[in-house]
Order: sequence, then C-alpha cells, then structure tokens
Amino acid sequence: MKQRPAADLSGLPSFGLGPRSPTWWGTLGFMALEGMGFALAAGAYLYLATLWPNWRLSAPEPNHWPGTIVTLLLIVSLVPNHLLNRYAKQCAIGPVRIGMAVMSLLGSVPLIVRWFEFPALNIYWDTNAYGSMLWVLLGLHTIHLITDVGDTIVLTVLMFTRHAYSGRRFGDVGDNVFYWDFVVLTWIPIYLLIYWVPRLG
Amino acid sequence: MSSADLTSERDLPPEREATAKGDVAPERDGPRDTGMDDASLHRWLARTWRTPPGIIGALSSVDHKVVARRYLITAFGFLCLGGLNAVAMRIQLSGPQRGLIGPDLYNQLFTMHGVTMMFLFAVPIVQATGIYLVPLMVGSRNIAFPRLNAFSYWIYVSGGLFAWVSFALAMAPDVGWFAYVPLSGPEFSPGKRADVWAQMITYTEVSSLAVAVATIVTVLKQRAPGMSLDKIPLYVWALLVTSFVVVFAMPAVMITSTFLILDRLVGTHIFNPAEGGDALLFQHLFWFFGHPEVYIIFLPATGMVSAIIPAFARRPAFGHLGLVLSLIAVGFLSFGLWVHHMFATGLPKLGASFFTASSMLIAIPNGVQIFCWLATLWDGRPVIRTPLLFVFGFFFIFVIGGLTGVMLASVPLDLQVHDTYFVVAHFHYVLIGGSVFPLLGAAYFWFPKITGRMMSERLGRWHFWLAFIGFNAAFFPMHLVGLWGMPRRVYTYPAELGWGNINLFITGGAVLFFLSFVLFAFNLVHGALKGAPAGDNPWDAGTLEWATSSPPPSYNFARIPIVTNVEPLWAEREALPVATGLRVDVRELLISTVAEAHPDIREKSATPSIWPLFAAIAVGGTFLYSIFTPWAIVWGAAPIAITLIGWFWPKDTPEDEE
Amino acid sequence: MRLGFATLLSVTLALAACQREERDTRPQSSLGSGGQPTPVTTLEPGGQRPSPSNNKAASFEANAFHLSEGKRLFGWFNCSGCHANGGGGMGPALMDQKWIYGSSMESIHATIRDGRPNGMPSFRNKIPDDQIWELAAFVRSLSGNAPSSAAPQRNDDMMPHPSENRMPDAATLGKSP
Amino acid sequence: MAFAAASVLSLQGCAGWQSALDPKGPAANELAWLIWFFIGLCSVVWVLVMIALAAPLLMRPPRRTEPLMLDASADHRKLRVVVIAVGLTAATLVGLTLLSFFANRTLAAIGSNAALTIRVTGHQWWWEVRYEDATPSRILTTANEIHIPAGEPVRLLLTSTDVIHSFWIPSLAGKLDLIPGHMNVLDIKADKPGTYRGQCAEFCGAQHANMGTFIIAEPRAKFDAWWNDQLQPAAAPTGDEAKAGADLFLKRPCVMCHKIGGTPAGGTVAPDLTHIASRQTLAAGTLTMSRGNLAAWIADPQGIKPGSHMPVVELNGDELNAIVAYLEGLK
Repeated sequence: MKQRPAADLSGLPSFGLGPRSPTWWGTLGFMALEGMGFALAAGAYLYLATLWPNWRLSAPEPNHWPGTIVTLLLIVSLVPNHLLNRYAKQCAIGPVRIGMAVMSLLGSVPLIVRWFEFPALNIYWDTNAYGSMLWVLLGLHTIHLITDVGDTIVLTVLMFTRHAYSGRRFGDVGDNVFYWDFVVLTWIPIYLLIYWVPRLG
Repeated sequence: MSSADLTSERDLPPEREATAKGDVAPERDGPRDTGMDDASLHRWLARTWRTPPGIIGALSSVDHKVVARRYLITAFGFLCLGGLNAVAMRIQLSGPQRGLIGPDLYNQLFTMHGVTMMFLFAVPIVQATGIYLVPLMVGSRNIAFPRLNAFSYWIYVSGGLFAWVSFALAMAPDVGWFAYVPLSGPEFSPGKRADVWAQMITYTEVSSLAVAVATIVTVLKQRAPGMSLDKIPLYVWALLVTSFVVVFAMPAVMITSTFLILDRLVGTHIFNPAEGGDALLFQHLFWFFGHPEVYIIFLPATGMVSAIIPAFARRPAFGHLGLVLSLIAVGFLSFGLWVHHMFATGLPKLGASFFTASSMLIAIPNGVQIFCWLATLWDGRPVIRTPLLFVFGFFFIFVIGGLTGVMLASVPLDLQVHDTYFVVAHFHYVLIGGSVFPLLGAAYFWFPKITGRMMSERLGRWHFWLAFIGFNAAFFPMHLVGLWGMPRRVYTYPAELGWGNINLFITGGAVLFFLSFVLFAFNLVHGALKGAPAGDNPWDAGTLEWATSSPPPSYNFARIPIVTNVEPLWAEREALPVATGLRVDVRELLISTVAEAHPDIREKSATPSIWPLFAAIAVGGTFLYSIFTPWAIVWGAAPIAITLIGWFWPKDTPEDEE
Repeated sequence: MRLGFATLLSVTLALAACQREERDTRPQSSLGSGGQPTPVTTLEPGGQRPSPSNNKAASFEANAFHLSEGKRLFGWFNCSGCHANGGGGMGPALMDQKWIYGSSMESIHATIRDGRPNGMPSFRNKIPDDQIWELAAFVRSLSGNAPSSAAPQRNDDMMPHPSENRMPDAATLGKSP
Repeated sequence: MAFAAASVLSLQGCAGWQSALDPKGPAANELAWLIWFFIGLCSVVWVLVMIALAAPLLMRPPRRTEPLMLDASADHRKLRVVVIAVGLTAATLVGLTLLSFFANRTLAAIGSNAALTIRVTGHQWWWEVRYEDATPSRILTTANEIHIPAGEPVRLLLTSTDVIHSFWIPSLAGKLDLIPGHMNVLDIKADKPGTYRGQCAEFCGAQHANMGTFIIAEPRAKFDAWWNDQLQPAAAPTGDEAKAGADLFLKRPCVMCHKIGGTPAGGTVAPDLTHIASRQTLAAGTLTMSRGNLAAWIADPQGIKPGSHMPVVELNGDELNAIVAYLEGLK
C-alpha cells in the first residue's frame, strides 16, 4: 500500500520513567494478579473464620511479636524506598547504588525475622483448617517477599556493573521501588488476619 | 482530525527531554528510516528483526507471529485430541449398557475432554489469535514483553504434554474438569490423578496470565500515533477486556489448585469438613474463576464477529460505542454470577435469587451486541463468503445457547436441569456456537493474512454446512434427553429409561461434526500449499493488519502508520500516512500515551533469546516434581532463579544498553 | 535434545506411574478356585511363613488404589477396635518398627488370614483374599514402608496421626516427609 | 428445522420414567409449567432474532459501494430499533426474574408442614435411608428405596459421609446436593401413589452412573403397614437350603459389612438386608429384584458395577444357591 510520511518521531527520547514506560505497566499487571491471589486467599480465610463459632478451633493464640517486628521493619523501609525513587528519577548513579544496597539489606532483615514467625504461630499447618490457613497466608507472603528481595539483590549487583549507565536500568529501579511498596501494602491486611482476627474469635 | 495537524507542536508530549539525563550514557545514534528508499529499508529491517536461523534460533524466537503460529498449531492439535475423546465417549453412550469403555477409562476420557477443550484449546487459541493480530491491528512491530510471550508458549506446551503423557500412563485426572472436593480430595482420589489436574491448571494459567499482561500493555502503550481510545478496533477492545478478565479471574483457579495440592500432599485441612475446612469453599473459589473463564473464551469471539461483519457488510460496525461498553459490561458482570453453578448445593434461597438477577442481567449487554451486529447487517446486502457464513451459524446457535442460559439462570428451573444433558447442550451451544464458529470464521478470514494464500471457498461452504448440521444434530437432542432426566458424566444408562435411540442419534451427529473438522484440517493444509495468492487485503477490510503484506514481514510495518479513523484503510484510500524517524539498525518500536496515543518514546524491543525456554523448563520441571514432594519448591528455586537472571541480564546488545 | 529428554522422562514415569495408578477391581483368582494354602500348624516362630511366593504382593504394595482401599477396609472391618489408629491398644501397635510376626507382605497377609495367638482373630473366609492383600499393604504403609507417592493421603476426618504418605519410616525415623 | 423435528420427538417422550416433563408432584408440576413457559418465550425471541438476521438477505437491499459513506437518518432509525429491542430484552428478563422468584416462593410453601422426616445419607454409590420417629423403637433403617405416604409432604434431611452426591427425583421435585459437613433439607410430595425413579446427579466417582433411587408413594394405610413390617426382625429361614444359606451368610465376608436384623450380622457400612426381598430393585436401582439377578449380583458384582465396594466373594455353585435361597426369604 502506498505510504506518505506525515510525522517525524526521530526527536523522541529512547527511554521513559514511571508510567511512560511499558515495564511499569507490566509490573502493575503482575501486581494486579498477585493482589487478586492475596485477596482470594484472605477471602477463603474469612469464609472459614466466619463458618465456625470459635475460629481458633481451640488452638492457642499466635504470638504476634515476630509479626509486629516484621511489620515495623517493612513500614520503616518505605522511607529509604521513596528516597531511592527520587534519585532514580534523577538518574544519579551514586545515590541509586547506595539506595539499592540499603533496600537489599532492608529486604533481607524482615526475611530473617520471618523465619521465627512460623514457629510463633503456635500451630502446625496440618493440625486443623485454622492452622492451615495461617501457614498458607504466611507462606504466600513469604514467597512474595523472597522473590522481590531476590529481584532487588540481582538489580543491586547489576547497578554496580557497567550496564548501569542506561536509562532503562533507572526505569527498572523505579519499578522495583513501586513493587516493594506493593509487597509492604499486601502485608498489612495479612498481618491483621494472621495475628489479630484469631484473637477476636 | 486529519493527519496533517498531528505533528504540530501542540500535540507532542509536554516535557520533551532533548538532552541525556543525569548519568545516563548518551544514545549511540544509528541510521534512521527517514528518507530511506523502500528496498534498503526492507533490507535493514529484515536483518534487524529476523529470527536467527537454525534450531537454537527457532527455539529462541520472540517474534509474536512465530509464537502465535506455534500456539495456533498446538491448540488445534489439542482440539483434535479433545474431539477424539468426545467421539469415544459418544460411541460408549450410543446405546444403553454398552461394554466398550469401563467407568475408570470413561471418567478419565470425559475429564480429559473437558480439561483439554477448556484449558488446552479454547483459552490458548483465542489468546493466540490475539498475540498474532493485536500488534498488527494497533500498528506496532512486536508484542510488549516478547520474551515473556515466548516463555508463555513453552509453559503452555509443556503443560499440555504433561496432561496427555499422564493420560497415556493411566494417570489422567478422572474427577471432572472442575474436580469438586472431596471426590478430588486426598481420601477419595488415590494416586497422582487429581494432582495432575491441579498442576496442569497451574501451567496453563501461568501461560495465559503472561499473555494477558503482554496484551494489555501492547494495547495501552504501543498503539500507532492517532489511534485514540475511540479509534481502537473492536477486536482489540475485545482482547483488552478479555485480558483484564484473565488477570482478575485466573488467580482464583491457581489458588484453588494450590489449596487442593496442599491438602493432598502436605495434609492441610482447607477442604476437610471434619477439621474446620469446608467442601463448598472449593466450589466458590473455583467458580469465581469458572464463569469468567467461559467469558474469557466468548469475548474474543465477539471481537472476531465485530471484525468480520463490517468487512462483509461494507460499513463500520453500527453502534461502535455500544459494542465497546457492552464488552466492558460483560467483563465486569462475569465476576458477579458464579453462584449460578451452585444453585443445587442448598445455599439460602435469597442469596441464590440475587444471582438469578445478575445472571439475567448479563444477558442485556450480550443482547446489545447481537442487536448492533444485526443493525450493521441491515445496511445493504452483505457479501456472502465463508467467514460470514460462520457468523450466521454463530447467530443461529449462540442465541439458542444464550436463551437456554437464561433458563438456567432461574433458580427453580435450574434445580430440574442442573448437571443434566440439558446443561451439556447449553454450554456446547454457547461455547461451540459462541466461540468455535466465530473462530472458524476468523480462520477463513485471517488465513490469507497469516499464510498469504486463500482457503478454498467451495470446501469452506461444504465445511460450514457439515459443521452446522452435524452440530445441531448432535447437541439439540441433548436438551431433550436432559429434560428426560439423563444426568451428566454417566458412562452408561439403564435400557428401560428409553434414552437409547436419542443417544444413538446424538452419536451420529457427533461423528458428522467431527468429520467437519477433518474437512477443515484438509482445507487448511490444501490452502497453505495450493491456495490462490491472497495479496495484502483480499477482503478490502479496514483495519491496520491489512495494510502490510501477507504474510507480514518480521517487522510488520516498514514505517509505523498514522491512524485517522476507526477503519484506517477505508479512510486513507489513496496513501497511508506514516511516521518516520525510527532507527533501522536496532529493534525499535513506538511507545505512545494511553488515552490519545501521542508518540512518546522510541522503545527498544527485546532480542531473541533461548533463556525463556530454559526458564520454562526450570519452572515446568519444578511444577512436575512438586506433585511428588513439597521439597520440589526448594530444589526448583535455584534453577528458576538462574534461568530468570540469564533471561533479564543485559547482553551488550544495543537493545539492552540504550 | 528436548524430545529425547521428554521420551526418557515418560518411560521412567511409565514404569512407576502405570504400576501405581492401575485400578483393577477384579481379583486375580477366578470364582471358586480357592487358592488359599492351608496352614500346616497354628504356631510359627517370628519371621517368614513358608507360603508360596507369588507376585501378588508386588502388585498390591505400591499401588495407590489398593492402598487406599486397604485404608478404607481397615476402618470398615473395625481393625481400629484393637489396633486403634495404628498406635496399638488391645492389639499391638502397627506404626512402630517392632514386628512380632514379620513385616513382609506375605507375613502380614498370613497374620490376617490365619490369625495369631493372644487374640488376633483369623479372617480366613471372612475377608476375600485380595482385600487381605490390600489390608496388608496398608498396614505396611502405617509404618512408612509404602512409597510416599502411592501411600494414602489424609482422610476427610479428625486426624489421629500424620497421613501415611507423610509418615517417617518407623525403622529409620530419618526420612523427611 | 432441527427444532421442529426435535419438538415432535419430545412430545411422544413425555411419559419418561425419570423425566422432568412428566410431573407427578406439586413441585415438579410447578417446574414443568415453568420449563414450558420459558421454552415457549425463548422460542419466540429466537424466531424474532432469526427473522432480523434473514431480513438483509431475503429483501435483497442494494449492495453498499463506499464503506465510510453512511446515511445518518437510516442510522438514526436503526438506533431507535436497537434501543427498543434492548428495552424489550431488559423487560423480558426482569419479568423472568420475578417469575422465578415467585416460583421459588410457591415451591418453598409446599413442604412447610411435613409430618414425616427421613434422613437420606449418600454413600459411594448407594443411599442409606433412615426413618426418624419420636419413639426410638420405630426408627427404621433401609436402603435405596424410599416409601412415602402419597398426598402428604415429606421432609428429607440430606447429608453425605464421603463425596458430594445429588438427590434428584425429576417427576417429584428439583435436585439437592448431599454434601459432607452440611445438612440440606428437601421437601417432596407425591400427588398420586406410584413408583418414581431418580438418580444421583453430581459426579461421585466410578459408579456414579449406577446410583439410582426410588420413591414409592403409597396410601397412608399401606405405608404404615409397610413400616411396621420393616420393623420386624428378619424372617427365620425355612427349608434346609435356606438354613444352610443363613449359616453361610455368617461364615463368609457378607457378615463383615451387611446387617440382617435378628441375626449376629450387624455391619452398618453396607445396605441393610433385613428385608432385601421386599425391595423392587438391587444394587441401587441397577437390577430389578429377581432370583437370577440376586445370584448374578452376588456372584460377580464387579462385572455389573466395576469399582463398586462389594468384593467378588469366592463361592461355589451350591453355596451361591444356598445364600440366594436364604436372601429370597427375607421379605
């Protein structure tokens, strides 16, 4: 089919940060489907919780301290997270490298505390449905945490290599920050479901 | 809005960064396509966008057309396998107390028929047509996240292989395609059969979720300049809405199958009524996905009908806005009516009547679509060709299916027909009528674009009438035998109930219907080898995929077209306005803003890579191993991490460095 | 390369899976053949009973269908009346590694069929031969001696002990679930 | 065309044994009327849509030449037609929803004052039936066939001990699932005496196809006589073959699962055989009761219902005859 040039795109930039870049939308897509997964797991938990008179099915209360510590750590980590985001927008390689290192650390520490959270539930996953749901919710978020911290560490290593000096890398850092907010956001309702809803029943 | 004023200063995005920012290395500029003659432009772009030669090259291809062709062929293969299942079942049911197939094999057969048709054929094939057509229709050079798209095919085909190899090893699931607990639970389903069901779902859902995310981002961010929201073709709208339904529905079945595998393998009690669980929780979780699933299969078919009718009615679709809004309405409402699958479980009647209302409500947007299509056809005598014949077949059959659906939506009536052959007739009418007939029409419609050759019109008509008569002969009497009390999924039935003759008639129809697919397969092969050359636009249709050659080159468009109308080729008859300025030495495509599709970024597109295949093998192996031991997740984590790092790690190609 | 890997995988799967998944509901011995050997004495020292070694045991001990049937019959025939849920009561415990009359399929089959001194009744004509093999296979799985992919999984009831597919092997107690 | 042929087929097939179109109870009547009303209305709607589809072909309007050249007034007329059609569709759907809602209400009112309560428990591939009564001595347990007084509402309490089944007698009422961990209530009423067949309607494993059940509606007097007769212990065997059969029953695997009232056999995991000969069918509606079928079922249950929980018991010829003779006596 015959063509006639009618617009010139040569002046356009070769990368974009935030919602201008498709990877940001891809991250949002995966957040939507993982968020839906968490919502359904929480829905199943509440379905069973409202089915039985005493939801703990005569099991002891979970010890909420390790969970509370993880929650505080995650909330605290939001501050450096957004500082890192500002530096990523300015594509400043120095502060971004430091920020990524800090975020890798602030990602790994909750993981270590999370190791002690499982025994603090005071119940095994195969004791009853209450125990199963606690382990399922905590397990889902732990896998979520591990994959994202792994991703952050790999990106941190990448930012210290010669590949770091590209606009797309700073876009990736921005997306990682965006995803970390999501990981922290999903933990809050799950934390309440695991440690405080059983105390109501 | 004519294309001339598009390039005026006002329309370009506000903050245009001319200079490089912060520590970003300046882009090493390469030759541009501005002012380049067509021959050298084609030579440059063909070399930049070609799929590397050889086996490894083929396995590492990320061209959306190559991946889509593989999807289409694999899905058609599974359609034939599922069809053979159906014929075997029908022969066993052709008379009372037949001894041909015992209950154990029959239960595996009908489960594999359902699983293959729903998870291995219907969803993948509609998404595959989307993978092929959406980038072409929005005027882009490749799908967004091309490596994720390649990965999704490898996961899908290993899931299909996993299911059918299990069937060969007498390990196929035998608990029905929706595998209710406690029958599929740990106590009543010994061995690994129900685990195969649960894990096969995980494979196919990971694959369709990946495709859905890729499709959404392609439609939102990679549209040609000028293709604002009101100029997006209806087929692309249908795929966009379907992808959103996939993103919000598929996690439900992944949660359901994960909970089932946890109950079976590590002894959790999520569905154990004696230890605090509940059997109905499974049904709620499954059908929350189950009903959107059938709309995931149906909505792309409405997109195909919305593409075929305007081409043969020789006018843009009537009520474009009405069709788009009803697509979105069906997408939302499909999440609100899953309980109509559970009317017979003894739920409180008031709750059930709410779902009667919502099930009836969804018939209204479907009605709007039907009436808008009919109105499009009223505007002049349409050109009658095979694709339009299949659309007429779609109208005839789908409306019957829709109306029996309205019958099923009423709680009291459903209690008489639930889980009987009336329901089997209903969902075959809406699935085969609603999705397979438009799919066959789409095959005849886009076959010339995919292969560059026309399919034979004569064989096409023979195929249509054989399929139409065979389908109705097979499935319409099922309404009767269902009302006569024949339940679903029975491997045989007593002689004195008088269902023998009508079942024999149904079996005859089913064989006829199967033969029509044999004829279709012959027509496909014949067309591909000896079909008449098709040229760019055999049907003189209006959307962008007809602007490029057939089959399209690896880079789709030499220059990105500019869109001025919802049917661009009809609006710009003499010459297509195009945008120039993209680099030709590196894989580059245009990223545009979401609402108005203003050109925004010259984004690099991922180069071919073998890592998606390795990642699929690692993920697939972990899924397979995890039905034997929960430690598979731990042992599988390392290979998955390694292959993913290999996939994303930049490789010094210009695409990765800019 | 992928094709080779796929066929190799399916062959290994074929051997394990076919054997685990086959569901033959018809007994090997046809009607009235009555092939049960008559015991010579009622007493026998701990260990192997000299019964003809037929391969019936092999087709039962690793078959998921027969193991699950064995678990159902263990409940239906009220074996738990004396053996509790395997922990032992009036009858000896079946989950530990102590076997008074031998732990092989043939020995357990003989125990159920001919009974044992101190209270184990003889179910000779009371339970069809195939079902005795199924019960024997299940009893072995109670102490973790059945392959975990074929062993029965949890019941839809209150849980007296971890399901058989997650039981550590009583003898070694080292095997992970 | 196909629709016309099929509707002819359906008319003669109305009097099916197990058919929703052959109602014998108030609930099924209401539903049959509802089914025919929906079929009629939907057929009219379908025919209208087909006419609208065929219009452009039959009336042969001129073929369009320029795709984008649209006639605004014609499009406006089309818009009006589409809006009217959508309005009609919405109205019809609201009407059908209300119709279903009211049908639901009349169904609920049918069994509200049921005097008799029967607990039906679903097992893998047979139905355990237990008649509840205030005085414990009158509580009766039987299997697969449910006798009810004709003309009176009966309350069925449905639950299951293994997988999900679904209790469905098409000519009396809609179906209702039997779910482990749940107790569902189904009220049924048979207008006239008669035998109404039903079948499990939720896939429940290997023998889902052969899990039939019968509702036998009888006049009140006959029903009470049947109940009292069923409460009696098993009839003593007469004739030495039957005596040998009774003795064999206690020596062979039968005693491990089945119960015969008045004898040491007390297994409750399988159907109660105290009055087996008084039932019309065997093996959950799979075989009609006769000496030949009784012998065939005992000799080779896995041939008739492969996968059923009844094992193949090794009996030689005369042992089989003895047991059959004994069981035939248990009226």
